[in-house]
Amino acid sequence: MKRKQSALTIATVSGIVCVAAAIFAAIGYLAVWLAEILIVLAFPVFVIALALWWSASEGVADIPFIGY
Amino acid sequence: MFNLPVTNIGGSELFVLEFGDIVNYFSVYTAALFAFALIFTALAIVSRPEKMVDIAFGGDAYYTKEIDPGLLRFQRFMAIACGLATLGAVVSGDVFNFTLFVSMVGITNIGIVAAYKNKHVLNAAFQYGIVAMLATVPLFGGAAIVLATTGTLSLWELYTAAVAVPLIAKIFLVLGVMGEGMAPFYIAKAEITRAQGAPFILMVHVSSLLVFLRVVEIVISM
Amino acid sequence: MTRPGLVISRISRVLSDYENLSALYALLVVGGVIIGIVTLPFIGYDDDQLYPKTLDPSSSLHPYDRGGEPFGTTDVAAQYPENSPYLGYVTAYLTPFSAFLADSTMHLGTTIVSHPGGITDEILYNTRGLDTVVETSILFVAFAIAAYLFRREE
Amino acid sequence: MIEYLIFALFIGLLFHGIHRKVIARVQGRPGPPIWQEILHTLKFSFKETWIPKTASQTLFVAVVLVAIGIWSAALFILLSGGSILLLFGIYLLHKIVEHGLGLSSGSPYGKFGAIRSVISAASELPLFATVGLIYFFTHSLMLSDIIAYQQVHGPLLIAAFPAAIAMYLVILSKLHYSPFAIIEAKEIVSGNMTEHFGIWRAGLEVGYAIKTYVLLYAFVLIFIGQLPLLAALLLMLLILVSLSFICAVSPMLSPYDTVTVQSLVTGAIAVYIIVLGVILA
Repeated sequence: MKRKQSALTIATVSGIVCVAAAIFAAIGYLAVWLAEILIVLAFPVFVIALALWWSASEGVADIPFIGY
Repeated sequence: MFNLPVTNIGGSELFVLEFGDIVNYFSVYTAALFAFALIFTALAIVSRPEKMVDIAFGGDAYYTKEIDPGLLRFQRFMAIACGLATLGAVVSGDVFNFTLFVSMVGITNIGIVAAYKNKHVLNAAFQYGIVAMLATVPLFGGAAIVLATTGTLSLWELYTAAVAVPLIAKIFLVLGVMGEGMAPFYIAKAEITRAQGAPFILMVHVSSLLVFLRVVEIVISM
Repeated sequence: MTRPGLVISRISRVLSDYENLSALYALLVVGGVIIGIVTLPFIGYDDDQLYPKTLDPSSSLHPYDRGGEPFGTTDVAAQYPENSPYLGYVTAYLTPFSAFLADSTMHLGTTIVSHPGGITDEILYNTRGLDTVVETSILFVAFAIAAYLFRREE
Repeated sequence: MIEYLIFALFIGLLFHGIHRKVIARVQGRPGPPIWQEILHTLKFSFKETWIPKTASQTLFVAVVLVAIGIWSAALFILLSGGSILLLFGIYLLHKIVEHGLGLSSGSPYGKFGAIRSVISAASELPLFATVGLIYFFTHSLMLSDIIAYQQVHGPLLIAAFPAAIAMYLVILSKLHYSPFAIIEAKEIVSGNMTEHFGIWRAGLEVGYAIKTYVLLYAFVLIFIGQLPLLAALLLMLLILVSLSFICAVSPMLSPYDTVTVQSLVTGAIAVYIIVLGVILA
């Protein structure tokens, strides 16, 4: 549950960074190259953290049967 | 004080780092290469090697290989040295300095795999070592021809239109980097990759690709 | 050894053997050298070399001269003299850190303590500091590999 | 900016789906629906995931992040008219990602994939020839200059036709199911991606989708010029379909044969550049 929470936090923060950088660059508040670097850094984190958040199980994990 | 003469190849100049006669520069291109090298050097510093799984054929048995801590430490040291040499090579503003860094890349690449105890890997590393040694001749030869014909080693001077670098110097530089980093022919390197220690073995590959990218920029700009 | 196959797979068979690697590389270098020999007559040399080529006994750069004016100004041709304010001195080049040391204390900041290449720097030339650092680093790495390989069984 | 990235991501995934569909139709199969790859990526992202115990954990995760990051950066380079040499650099970085994917897991199949990725490094050579030939014509490697050149002199596709072939070969090498895709051949399970399952695979699919978009778009920009977005997309689709036809009818080459084919093409273009240089000089 705790990991789910932290994944959500990371996803939210990096998502906000991406969107804010794009918006600020569009209205000329931020240099375009700086916004691009911010998005390049934040977007991969956002994708992985988002997936981690929605794939994290809420209950107790059961042990998968591997077959051996 | 310094103005990069060629900006239509690697982008505009961002930052200049002076070391006496050697003036390193960060253009968009070299800064990006520098960042790449930095990322993978950092990975070599922080990550532990993988445990290689071997399968016994004809059955379900599999086992993981042991990691020798001494070997691990040495490989990491060499990988970091390799990263530092790559960092130097990608931003160098001087032909001779660049060739020195490239030959250091070649030596550290050997160092990363030299201590690995596997006959097949060592055989490949030996062949690679021979080529890396041979390659210093065209590499430094290229730099020497540049100096002899133009009277300067500074890339800032060489990039200007007034200075003509002979074709043979360019060919030698590319051949030298190809030999040190093995950029296109990877036969020996592919066999080297069978060694354990992913983050460090990866550095072999990173360094050779980055110095190759750099020499392409240098040769086209000259 | 010659198995049947297309030309491509025959070439592939040669390429895939790393024993052929140095031969392959030699072939490329020979190709380069041939181009070099052909273009040799068209290459002009630059008379204005970066470093003086002839030995001048009166110069304090003279490698075998241990007398002379040790801290006097010498005629070193530097690409960027403005980067080496102490041109001609043995401390002509200092890394930013060792420049700080040299400024803040009387005991540190000579070339010898400023970086491992200090001594080589002093003997070779005064303007190309980073080169000597890299040269000695290469030696150091080579020694480290040899020492590790030699001692690892202990 | 971010909206364009998301757009490129979905178009890239859609292109992957179309690619599979065309291959299936050429081979007389019904094939999956074209949005299959989008569903695929979503499905992977919902799966439970962990990191294999044998893996080099930091590297295992970091390469996925790097894969997404470099191709996002490549897209921005295209948009801002940056240097195609840097694009070339990112393409080579992608090689390191493939390599790191396979090595980091410790799985023997991943290892085989990684070793094959090192072998197939020759696939970068045609790109080098492309860059050389383009510089020969435009005397600049900035994308904005190349586009400006084409507005004056017409598409480079005609002037620098061999370079276009080389770049076409490069894009072909990186597509799924291509004759050059030895690193993910099925005889080594999924090659270097074998151990990257669940969200790691979803992350990789995201990176690869942007990669496909960037490579196709770069081809259009470099060889045809600046077009309205819809026309560019249509052209990219046409190129993709032609690539899919090649993938559908050609068998996978043996690893070293891919090296030989790519090296020979590069050699031919190098000879072309030298001959052109001699004639024009």
